[in-house]
Amino acid sequence: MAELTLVQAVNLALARALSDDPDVVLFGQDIGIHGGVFRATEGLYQRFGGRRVIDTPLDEMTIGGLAVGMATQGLKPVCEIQFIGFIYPVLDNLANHAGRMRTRTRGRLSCPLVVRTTHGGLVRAPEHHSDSIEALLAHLPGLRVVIPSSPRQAYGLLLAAIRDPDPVVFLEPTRLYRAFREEVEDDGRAAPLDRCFVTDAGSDLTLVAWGAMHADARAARDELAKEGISAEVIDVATLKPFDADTLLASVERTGRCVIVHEAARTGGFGAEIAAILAERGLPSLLAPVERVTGYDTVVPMPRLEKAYFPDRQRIIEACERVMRYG
Amino acid sequence: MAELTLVQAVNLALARALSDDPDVVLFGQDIGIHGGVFRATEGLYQRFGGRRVIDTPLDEMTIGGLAVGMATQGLKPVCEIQFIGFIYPVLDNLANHAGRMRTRTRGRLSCPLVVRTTHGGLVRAPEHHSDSIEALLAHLPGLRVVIPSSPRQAYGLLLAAIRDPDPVVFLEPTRLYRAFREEVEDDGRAAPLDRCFVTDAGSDLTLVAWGAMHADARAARDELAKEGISAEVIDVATLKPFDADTLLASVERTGRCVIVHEAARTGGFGAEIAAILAERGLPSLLAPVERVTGYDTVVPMPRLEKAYFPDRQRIIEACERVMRYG
Amino acid sequence: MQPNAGRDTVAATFEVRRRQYLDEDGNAVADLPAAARDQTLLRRIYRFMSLSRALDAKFVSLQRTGRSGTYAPAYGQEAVPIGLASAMRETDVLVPSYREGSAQLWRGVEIADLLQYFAGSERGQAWSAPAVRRDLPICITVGNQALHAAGVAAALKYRGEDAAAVCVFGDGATSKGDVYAAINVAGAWALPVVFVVTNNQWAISTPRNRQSAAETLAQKGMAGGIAVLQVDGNDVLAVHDAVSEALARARAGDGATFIECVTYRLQDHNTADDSTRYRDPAEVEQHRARCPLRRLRAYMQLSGMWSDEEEQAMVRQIAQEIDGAVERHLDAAGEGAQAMFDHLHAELPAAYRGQRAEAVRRDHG
Amino acid sequence: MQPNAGRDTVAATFEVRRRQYLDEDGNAVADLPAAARDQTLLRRIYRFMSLSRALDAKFVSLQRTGRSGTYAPAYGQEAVPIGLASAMRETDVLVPSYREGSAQLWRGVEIADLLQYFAGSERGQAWSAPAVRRDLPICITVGNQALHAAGVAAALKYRGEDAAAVCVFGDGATSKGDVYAAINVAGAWALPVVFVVTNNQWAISTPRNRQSAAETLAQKGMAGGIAVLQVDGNDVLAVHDAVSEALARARAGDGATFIECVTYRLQDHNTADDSTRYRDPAEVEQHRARCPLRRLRAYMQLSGMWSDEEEQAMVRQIAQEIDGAVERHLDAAGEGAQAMFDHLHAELPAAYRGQRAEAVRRDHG
Ligand SMILES: Cc1ncc(C[n+]2csc(CCOP(=O)(O)OP(=O)(O)O)c2C)c(N)n1
Ligand SMILES: Cc1ncc(C[n+]2csc(CCOP(=O)(O)OP(=O)(O)O)c2C)c(N)n1
Ligand SMILES: [Mg+2]
Ligand SMILES: [Mg+2]
Repeated sequence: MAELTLVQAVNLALARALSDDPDVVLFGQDIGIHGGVFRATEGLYQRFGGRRVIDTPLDEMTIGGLAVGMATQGLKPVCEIQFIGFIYPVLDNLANHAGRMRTRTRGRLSCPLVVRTTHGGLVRAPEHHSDSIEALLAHLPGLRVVIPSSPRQAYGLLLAAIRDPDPVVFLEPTRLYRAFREEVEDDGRAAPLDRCFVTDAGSDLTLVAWGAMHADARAARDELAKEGISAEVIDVATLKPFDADTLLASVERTGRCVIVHEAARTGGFGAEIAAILAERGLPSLLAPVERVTGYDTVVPMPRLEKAYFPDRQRIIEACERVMRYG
Repeated sequence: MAELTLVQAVNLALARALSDDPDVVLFGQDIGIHGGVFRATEGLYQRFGGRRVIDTPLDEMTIGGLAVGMATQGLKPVCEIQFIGFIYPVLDNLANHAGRMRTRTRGRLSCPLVVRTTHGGLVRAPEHHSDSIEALLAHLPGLRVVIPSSPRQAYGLLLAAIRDPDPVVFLEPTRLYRAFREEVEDDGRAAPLDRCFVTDAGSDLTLVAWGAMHADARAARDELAKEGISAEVIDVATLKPFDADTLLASVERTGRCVIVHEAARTGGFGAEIAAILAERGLPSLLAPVERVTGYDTVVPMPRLEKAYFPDRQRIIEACERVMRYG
Repeated sequence: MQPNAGRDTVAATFEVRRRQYLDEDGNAVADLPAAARDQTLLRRIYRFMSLSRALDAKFVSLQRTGRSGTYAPAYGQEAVPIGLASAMRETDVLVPSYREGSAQLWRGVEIADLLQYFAGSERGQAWSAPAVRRDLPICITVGNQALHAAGVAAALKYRGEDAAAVCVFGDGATSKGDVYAAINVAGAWALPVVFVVTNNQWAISTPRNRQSAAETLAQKGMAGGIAVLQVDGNDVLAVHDAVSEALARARAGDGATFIECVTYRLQDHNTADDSTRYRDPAEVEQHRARCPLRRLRAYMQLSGMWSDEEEQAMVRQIAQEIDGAVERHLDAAGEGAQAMFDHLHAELPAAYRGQRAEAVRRDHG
Repeated sequence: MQPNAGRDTVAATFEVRRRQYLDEDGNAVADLPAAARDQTLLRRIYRFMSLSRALDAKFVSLQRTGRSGTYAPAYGQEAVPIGLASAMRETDVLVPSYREGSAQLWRGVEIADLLQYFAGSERGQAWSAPAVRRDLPICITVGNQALHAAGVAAALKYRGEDAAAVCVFGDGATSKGDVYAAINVAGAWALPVVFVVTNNQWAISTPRNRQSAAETLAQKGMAGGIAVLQVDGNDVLAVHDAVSEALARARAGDGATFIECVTYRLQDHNTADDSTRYRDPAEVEQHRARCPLRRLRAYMQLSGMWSDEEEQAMVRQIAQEIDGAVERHLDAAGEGAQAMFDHLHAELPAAYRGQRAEAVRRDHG
């Protein structure tokens, strides 16, 4: 078993999918001989050839439209958008076609495609490279939205996404690409979609996070433990469809909930989670829900980015407020 | 003073803006000699000429990109997207440029543009013509998102949107275009942006809605009154930035809240409103918040659309549940 | 730029060629292709063009009487959908816009399906006939289908199939970034796809000249380095022949073609439109003489392939066929509310079961 | 399609012309334009091309030592940004991508601004010099700027200004739907805009030939019916001349032009890239001889406009200028967290005041 970074785990899952299923085709900008700007497809062109690992012209709309067309014919396109800030031209096809093709044809055609792209910031990148628009994607019917928080999750969830018979947007936290290693077995086992994972049990409050923020939430948990506060951490993993049961069961036990995300506050996916608590978790709530999020501003360029994104300290303070309440 | 439909009020505000400000330019598909597929620009080409009321080639990306470029040079482009389902290619420019130009240049350039489009369903239209994606727009930094619920609001809010020095997306409820008339004075007075309106006072619960659903909420209120339930109705009007104070003040009085929207449930703007209550309104809440929304499915074609959209009956039932609670 | 002999050299030259076989009265203006002598083919072509016209009238009248929804007739441009459909094989894949119902019928979609669709039900696109099983559904979002067709072609090529995709869109659609992107990738990847532009001169109220300063729409294909051709779009022989040739090239691995069919939209854009608001009825009148049905019928009658008696019989038959279908299928029971959830995903995720239950409960309530 | 004399006629013909004045050694290959004798102009052009090259080296080394962020050098393609900037008037508007820092400097942006920007601060784009006050900022999203330029041009035309927009993007960008859409509307509306493609043969790892099967990139302009030209992009005289001519046409109301400048990216795509992963160093070597600085200098020395001594003095001067700017501005104090909110809207909406207060509190905490 190998110790892999998240980007290597992505690479491993892609290689596995290409080996297992002749219908899997990879395409995107610079994913061929170059191996992708983050090396997620490194070596795949060399191993599987230019028929299955294909560089596209520089147009995201092209990538989205090709994926839809190919998927209707039963291929399993797995395409890469180089950075999430360039995904907007793909939304037309995701919203108007990928998520609707099965409904529109009453099951005659489907769109088993995966769109992979980066997620989140704090990598000192230029403008547009640090966005988190999972909430936009999670509002569109017919799509799954998945985001791993570790190399192992990346491997298992990406395999699941590729095997899923419907469209999945797979968001890879840029900051985690090389942040740490984990043992990842290339066992071809998919992780379950459509569910959240309680990664750390606790009794005083529930900390909900996804992607890179999951590590910050865990770091906050460690600090809080020193103050005698026991936080349960949930890794959302599949944002849509959202596993409300795991959330509600946890908050029923803890009575308190802090939600963390990098995306702007207003209309972020944290709103959906808080809304579910306001609807179905009210009797459990001993304190107001808190969201620790990016601000409702443009993500700043690198010199100010630290001031924008939630960090351990902001999470801890929110947890402390929630614990002090009432 | 004239009794106008909502679409006539839009037309009146556009005419007023064109008269008042030589920098206002209208463009879009078929808005010129044709007057727009809904007649929102009827007569404007004839009155203000082809220099100011311009038909574009059939490409929404073109419309969005032109608007950004024109706005940076100080014009006030007011452009029409024929139906909201065709707005996706405009998101690239809204998210990556319109909402960021001022920040990116530290105030040197700005984007005082307005994108007008339709909103919502129940008009027996083909696929893609009945969507409500206000939540996507409201998540993007630097934009305002405005939606009128009556002819008078349409006139005043559209004038405000055009005069605003920053980008505004203005959503016009298709179902209300000709649904009813109201006296609208062409007094050039803008309605205030960035605030919600309590349109009907009440004491037992707060009903929050926008666009066409506002009328359904009011109809539900009338029914509920017969049962002795007094509902306060809030017309959100500006979704982003959201006026939480009006909401919280109302729920503080009523202790109960039902939110209504046509858009799909998950990640709809109702989630943001419920989240604000979970964060800042918890002590007031006597019952769980309820959202009455479209389902997380594709909006069906006309034969099934009635089954999809919230209606008076669904709103009433939610209110009754909330009143029965606890 | 102004050519300047003193300094500039020529880097590349291009031409757009134009194809036409029959004049307005059905007389040959060029050497006719073999298809022109294939009586069985021509009779079928003429029958489907006639069916298209009759069905248009029916849909417009159903809409007017509140029995069907918005409908976009193909009146006057029937040579395009039938010309291209008749050039396709079963194994080829059709990627249409919303005005090619007749091409879909040719390939095996049933009148009943179109009735369902335009009456507002997705069921109208759950086709099962062999040729249409993998055809793409109607595309309402103008131009999006161009990249879908490129993707379909990429899949056909990937699998080494002896087949190609045929994509149809209007003059207005050629302004869309999607269409250009599709041309470009079809060229770069040498995809087996034929793009057919139905240049009917109007995109709702916007005339062809306001869409683009390009002298021809065909030349848009040059931007992606693919083969281009302009065709008289009211001459079904020319459309059939051009698409046949392009399909043969595509299947042989010789890449994509962009074909502009020049025709004219004789009616309103759709049943919600009133074209007198924006175009001169005199212009429309001028184009009536170019009617593609009239032209083909004239040719067939001149060559002894068709008679007035056959015409009358066919008209009767078509009317019966349509009326029968309308009677049997228009008022078919609707689907229940659960249909919204049935095909959202292959299997409904647990998270949505509550919503489905609510929808079903209300439906029966 | 195969031409077929028996049936097809010619509907339209096109050509792409190519312009070049100097060969690699600075010798004239065509009648020279007047600018070739304008010593003041050429010395300024040469100085800015040299400044560009020196500044590239500085930014790469600042990045390597962690003192600045990702940077995309223009090494080897300096004739394009300086050729076009030198053709513009103050009143024209520049709409760049991310590789035209030198063009921005020519127009009045300061080295200090570029330093701020690439060190990661938006302040670097708050320019105030007259010529750049309304220029568009760097566009990171490839190709989006093309439609912005069309919009800028529409605004200039709307106001009847005697000015035009100049838009720059790469060979990769020509695949984007935006760029086509911009060409198309520029043609349809006869906009005063000049599109300049810096065809440096590579888009990160993707070679020009994989972007498009089009024989030239210039011909993409034909899709929108605008004027097109291919230029030797390492010949600054040709670039300057072609853009000057296109600008004159644009200002005179004669519409848009699409100019392909053929050059070569001699370095990595940017400081995060390692081009040895995907391209043959031998290919790069072949292109070194075509260096645009070498060519202009050779021409100037041959015509007695430049000497080795002047060269040495200029190199020293430029180094001083750059080092001085780096010292003064690179470590300028950062902005406080409130800067995120300062220009979100003209005035901060009440709804965000709490967020600003929190950000400011944490900033000082
Ligand atoms: C992306 C998109 N934008 C706008 C519309 C609204 N619309 C429907 S048909 C049409 C005109 C299409 O013109 P053309 O491409 O020439 O096809 P035609 O209708 O003439 O067959 C428009 C603007 C749409 N359906 N999709
Ligand atoms: C819309 C978009 N997609 C992808 C990228 C990532 N990216 C940055 S530069 C680049 C290549 C651009 O190539 P080209 O247009 O030839 O310009 P060059 O870098 O060669 O100057 C890519 C793919 C981007 N910035 N924007
Ligand atoms: Mg048309
Ligand atoms: Mg390049």
